[in-house]
Amino acid sequence: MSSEIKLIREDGRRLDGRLPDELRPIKIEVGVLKRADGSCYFELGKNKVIAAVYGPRELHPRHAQDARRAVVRFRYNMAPFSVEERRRPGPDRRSVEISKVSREALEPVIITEYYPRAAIDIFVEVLESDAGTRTAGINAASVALADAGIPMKGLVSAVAVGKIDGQIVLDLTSEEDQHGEMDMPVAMVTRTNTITLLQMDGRVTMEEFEKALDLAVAGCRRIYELQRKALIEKYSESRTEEIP
Amino acid sequence: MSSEIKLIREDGRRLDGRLPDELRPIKIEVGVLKRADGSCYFELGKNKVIAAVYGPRELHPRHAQDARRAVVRFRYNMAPFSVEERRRPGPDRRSVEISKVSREALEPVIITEYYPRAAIDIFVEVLESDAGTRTAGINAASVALADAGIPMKGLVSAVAVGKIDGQIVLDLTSEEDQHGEMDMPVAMVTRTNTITLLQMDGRVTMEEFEKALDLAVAGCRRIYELQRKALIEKYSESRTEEIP
Amino acid sequence: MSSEIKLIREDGRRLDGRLPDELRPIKIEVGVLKRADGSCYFELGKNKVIAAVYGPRELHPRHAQDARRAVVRFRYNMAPFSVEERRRPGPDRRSVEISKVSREALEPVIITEYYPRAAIDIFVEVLESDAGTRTAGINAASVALADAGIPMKGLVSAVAVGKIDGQIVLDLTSEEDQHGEMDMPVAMVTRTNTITLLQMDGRVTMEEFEKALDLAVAGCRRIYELQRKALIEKYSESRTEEIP
Amino acid sequence: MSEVLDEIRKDYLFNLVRKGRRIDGRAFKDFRELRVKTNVISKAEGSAWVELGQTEVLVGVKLQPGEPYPDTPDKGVMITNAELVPLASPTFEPGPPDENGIELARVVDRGIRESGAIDLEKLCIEEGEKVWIIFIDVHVLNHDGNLMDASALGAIASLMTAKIPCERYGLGDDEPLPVRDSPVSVTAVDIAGEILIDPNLYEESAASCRLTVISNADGSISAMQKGGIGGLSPEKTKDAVKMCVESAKEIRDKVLRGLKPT
Amino acid sequence: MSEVLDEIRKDYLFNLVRKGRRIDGRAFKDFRELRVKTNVISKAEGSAWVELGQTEVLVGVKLQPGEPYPDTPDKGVMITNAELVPLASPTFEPGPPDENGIELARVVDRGIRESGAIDLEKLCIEEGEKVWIIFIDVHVLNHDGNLMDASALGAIASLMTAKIPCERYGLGDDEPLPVRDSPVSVTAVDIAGEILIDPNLYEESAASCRLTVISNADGSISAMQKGGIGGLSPEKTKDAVKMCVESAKEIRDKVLRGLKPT
Amino acid sequence: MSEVLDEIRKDYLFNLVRKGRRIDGRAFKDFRELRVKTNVISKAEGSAWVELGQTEVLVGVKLQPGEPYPDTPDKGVMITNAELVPLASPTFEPGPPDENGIELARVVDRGIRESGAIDLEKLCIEEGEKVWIIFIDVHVLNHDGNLMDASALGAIASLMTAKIPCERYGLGDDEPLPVRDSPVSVTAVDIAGEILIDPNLYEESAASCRLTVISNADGSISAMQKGGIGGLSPEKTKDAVKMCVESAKEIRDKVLRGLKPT
Repeated sequence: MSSEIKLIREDGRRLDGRLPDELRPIKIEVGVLKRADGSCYFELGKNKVIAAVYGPRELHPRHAQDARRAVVRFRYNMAPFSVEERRRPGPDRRSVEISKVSREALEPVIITEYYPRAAIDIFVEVLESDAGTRTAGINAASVALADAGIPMKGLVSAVAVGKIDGQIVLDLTSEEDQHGEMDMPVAMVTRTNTITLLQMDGRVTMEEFEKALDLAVAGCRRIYELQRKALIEKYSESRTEEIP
Repeated sequence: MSSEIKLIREDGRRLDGRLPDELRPIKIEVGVLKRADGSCYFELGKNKVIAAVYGPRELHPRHAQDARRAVVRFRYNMAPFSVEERRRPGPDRRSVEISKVSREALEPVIITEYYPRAAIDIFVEVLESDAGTRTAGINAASVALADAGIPMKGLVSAVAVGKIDGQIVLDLTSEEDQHGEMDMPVAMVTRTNTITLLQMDGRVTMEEFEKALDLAVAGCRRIYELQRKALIEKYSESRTEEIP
Repeated sequence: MSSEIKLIREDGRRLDGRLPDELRPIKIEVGVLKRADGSCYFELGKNKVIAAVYGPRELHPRHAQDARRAVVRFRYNMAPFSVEERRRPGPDRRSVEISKVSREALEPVIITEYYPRAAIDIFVEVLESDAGTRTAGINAASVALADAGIPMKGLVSAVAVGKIDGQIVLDLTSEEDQHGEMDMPVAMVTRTNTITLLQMDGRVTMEEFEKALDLAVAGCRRIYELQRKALIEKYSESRTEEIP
Repeated sequence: MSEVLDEIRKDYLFNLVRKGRRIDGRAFKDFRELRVKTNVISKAEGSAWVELGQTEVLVGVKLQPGEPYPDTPDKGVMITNAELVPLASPTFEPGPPDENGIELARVVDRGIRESGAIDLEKLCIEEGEKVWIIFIDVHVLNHDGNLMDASALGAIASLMTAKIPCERYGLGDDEPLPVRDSPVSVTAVDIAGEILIDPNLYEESAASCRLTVISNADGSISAMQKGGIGGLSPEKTKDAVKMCVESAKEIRDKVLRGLKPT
Repeated sequence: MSEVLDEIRKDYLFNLVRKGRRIDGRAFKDFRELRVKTNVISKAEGSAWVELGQTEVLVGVKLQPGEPYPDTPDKGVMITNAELVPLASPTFEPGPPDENGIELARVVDRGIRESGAIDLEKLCIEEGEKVWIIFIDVHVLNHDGNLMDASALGAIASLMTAKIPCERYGLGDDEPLPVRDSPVSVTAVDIAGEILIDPNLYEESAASCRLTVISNADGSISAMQKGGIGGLSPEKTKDAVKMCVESAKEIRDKVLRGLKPT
Repeated sequence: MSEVLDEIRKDYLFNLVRKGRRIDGRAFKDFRELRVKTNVISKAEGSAWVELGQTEVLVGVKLQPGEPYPDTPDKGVMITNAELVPLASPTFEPGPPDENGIELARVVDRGIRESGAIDLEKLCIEEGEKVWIIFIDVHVLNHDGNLMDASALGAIASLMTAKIPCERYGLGDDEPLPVRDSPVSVTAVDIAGEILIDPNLYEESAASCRLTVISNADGSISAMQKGGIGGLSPEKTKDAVKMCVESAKEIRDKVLRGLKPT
């Protein structure tokens, strides 16, 4: 993962001009899909993802039901044209793993006990990818869950941190990920100060890891504010538009 | 799809000697398979297809049942040796599409309301192929349905029309299809004057399309007579052979 | 299948020093896996297989149940590293066939009527392979069934016989199988003198076949004694260790 | 229960149509509001986000060098796929395309292929060895009826604005994709004996039969596909085809005119 | 309900057999009426439509140039597949071959392969590069028992009448496929302790155990396969094998003698 | 019924943990008894049978020449797969790996890959043409919890004792695989707010959340993976990671020290 490419410039800024602890531009739109019970479009730099939530709804087959709570399902999927080289449709091993850890990042906040035997389905489609799609997907899904009216203990916010040119930085681009020394996606529930997703690959010391985790927590908090804002805007809008 | 090969000879006849509005030789045998509830062997020129009908019968899994009518299923399948280059067994995208449109060509005549929750299964195996297998399959399946005693509003008859050397002709051979400018399979219910399958690919004017459709209708009517004849022969035979 | 390699030496012994009617060394360990209801590790020369039995247990889906007896299922699987060239995981046609004939070799001794609607699952994993894995798997499975307490009419014992350098011999190695003229795996229930698996490929006369079958029967009897011994040891051990 | 609702809704639609009206107030021959935004995915060589009423479809076009088919060694290859992802409708399931997804992809493909819109011969890099492969991927985002027309429109709009990424593969400067026609798909349904253009989801499920006609700039027809378990008389079929071809002209003028790579 | 019928039917068969009779009046060692029609599919290099009583199987043989296996660079390749298509029986389901289809294909394959009936060395076109691939495809049309023998017979009859399509691939004149033996499969079942040859469907489902023996013109045996969840004593096994080899001679004389490409 | 038992068992475990105890008497930071036997499969280039309490995992490593990835033409290729075969647990089903098997294989893979333990550049045979492909296959034999650590340990032990089979492919004498680090996976779970190392099956199913940390000889960390539907505070996460790294050192000293090909 080491490289000869300089990823941090003389002025301490990264190749796209960001400071080490700076996020890429973020755009959040709530309720963009009409068929879904909840949905959210999320942009993070060049990443474009869209999440939809269906449910609580009936779960087939029956033996997959849980008598005590709703079953949460999560499907992360990349559009064939979302990456440089056209991707063959259908799940690969990477997307199966991402679907699993994303579900485990979100399930802790969903009050599944309210809906025994039901399914809550979360679908994330990656329309364009530039490193960070899994965290973008979790951010979108969390907002979509709220938009669907699913009772939650808090919003989940996610971001990756990494190490490039020996330095811990927030929110890697694809170029930084490729030539960097470490990548660590993190999701957390700001309200309860709980980390619900943590993955890492690369090679770092214990101290670097701790610094990276702190930076990720700070990043998640900033994203959390944007998620809240987007939801408030949507729901104050609608309050004026229509009486529920 | 255009070509340098002449497909219509000086005398106005086609390479196999047929006139533009002439069908290839047709052979129909009813009730050829003993296990099936109804069956039909159908030859159209070099095309050899066999259709079997099973049902009405129990439908599994239960959630696939329709409480108000029978579910009609149709599977078009080519034997590996039916084409020039050996075909890998199993459904490809083409046969999935043909199965769908063939089912939609036949379902309009089946009185499915008589058999709620049941399945009516139609299987067509292409044993040899020379352009026209989907229409041959529909013709065979329609007779097999009658042979199975499934209540129907009429027989479905099907044939393709095309454009070769600028002329609209009936019932394309494989060679004509390959070098021709248009191919249009049509199915119709003669009794009710209803078109139940219509597909087209190529490039024709509105006028050419209308002429082609008229020719297809005429072709279907001729095939309808042959289907009726085959059924009457079979059932007058059996009436002498055995008291039902 | 014929070859120029001499498989039988001047002194009448085979390349690994065995006499024509000699088995390779056999090692049997009973009850090696804790999660399974019964299990057995079986070595035959370099072949290493392990069998586990689960059941009688509930069978899903329901429509696969048999109201009059337990359904026996058998899965033979090779570990990817068990063969010279790494094997892609998952069933191939060979292992599907072996699973079928192995199940049919064992089912005759299982008193399935005691457990209507249940499943008895037998899993055989080949950890290392050197010709004879299907017979080793049947031997292991038979002991694992006994270890699981499944009521049986007898133990099933299996071995292959073959023809090399024109001579009928017992228990082929991989080298002998590859260069030999015939391979014939046989399973039998010693107690009832019943052959429950018989497969053959090669080219032999009727007389050679009869001689081969006799040799296989003798081989199965010797394996049966080893299976019994292993079970008796295990259960006399446990009797001192723990009161059931 | 939902079956009863289905019946009630169907009756309602039929009664409306018999009075010459549609559920959303349109005339029988009108499309819903239509928006096409191109170049929305920078990773794709061409892309179009189509909104047709509430139906939303995203189409992406990718080009890569690859091997030609043995029987057309001097022609590019075009591959069309459609994914009815479960995000787009409660009735879509994860998994490989079912018959609806396959039919959608194949009809979109035929419309473009048979019209000759793409000059595949210009996509040969080295005869018999290397040609451009065009992947047209239809990604359905919200299914509110008439996926066929939205997808076909997204496909041709993506192609008209796509560039051949020659530079990335060391094959010279990027070039526009050679597009020489603009096939437009128009779908009609039969409800209560009337022909309605661009059915929404309710209309689609109430209709006995669907007819898709893909026609070109010169008014010629390149593809047709009947769907659904009803039928039409030959006369009504001809009328429907005419309506579809007329309607295609309007759509072409309104949405496709002047589209080209940026 | 159907289980009760099964039991009644089984008892009936057992009682018949104990009296030395079969349900269709045959002797224990007799085949049902057998018809083999070759060259029925002109697209195939060889083909045979086999009727064995009401069991019907169509076998097609195709040849195409392709790559040899790395360990036999100078030999042709033979691939056998069997499709138990749902047209042939209410119990067959669509989908890839299940264990019955796989077993059928593999036993048919072994019979031909191990007998050495095909001289695979003569099917080498260019060592290590190009050899003839033989595809034997068994297509079952009506399943009334004993698919094994019908399929194996269809396979060898197709091969005996097949031509190598050299012309189509620019490799000279067409030639007959080099077939040098005529393996014949005969299947026996054990019902009530008796050995019956060529079981029909009822007999097959009532039998405790099945034994298939494939033997050659010189009386040698090339393949055997026991099936079913019963067993046989060694002595009875030997008797059954002898009966099968005897029966194979008759079938060979009756049906395969003189078959060659037209 | 089994749900009630689950709850009772979970309560019991929670109460134990609150008293500072574990069900099998271990301290929170202790591993179960651990045995690693290498070179158990002679057909494999490297192998290790790991027993971690009653959890048993067999890992085999195979090497074969093959093509490099286009973007790393001078590097060997490493492919890791895990099969949760139904022999190992009543809850495992036959079929391709599910999300648990895929996660297991990918985390094991990342630990080895990211640590740089294998010098992939030394596995280049001919740049851009031929490199060694390393297949690491995890075969789970008995699942009694913490498959992650057992599998990762089996993988590195197999690799450390593996030989490159140069001779078999005519590429000179066999050589040891170039292994330059010894990543060790340690998994912790949170039960009742306490961090426990190496959970057995009961503990695993009662835990709200799992954290796997793979660390190297120099104390650096190469991979982490949180699992389960609970979470941890940042502070507790840091504590858990520290415990895992500490524990890895012990395991490395006890089990991996001095391992090399025979």
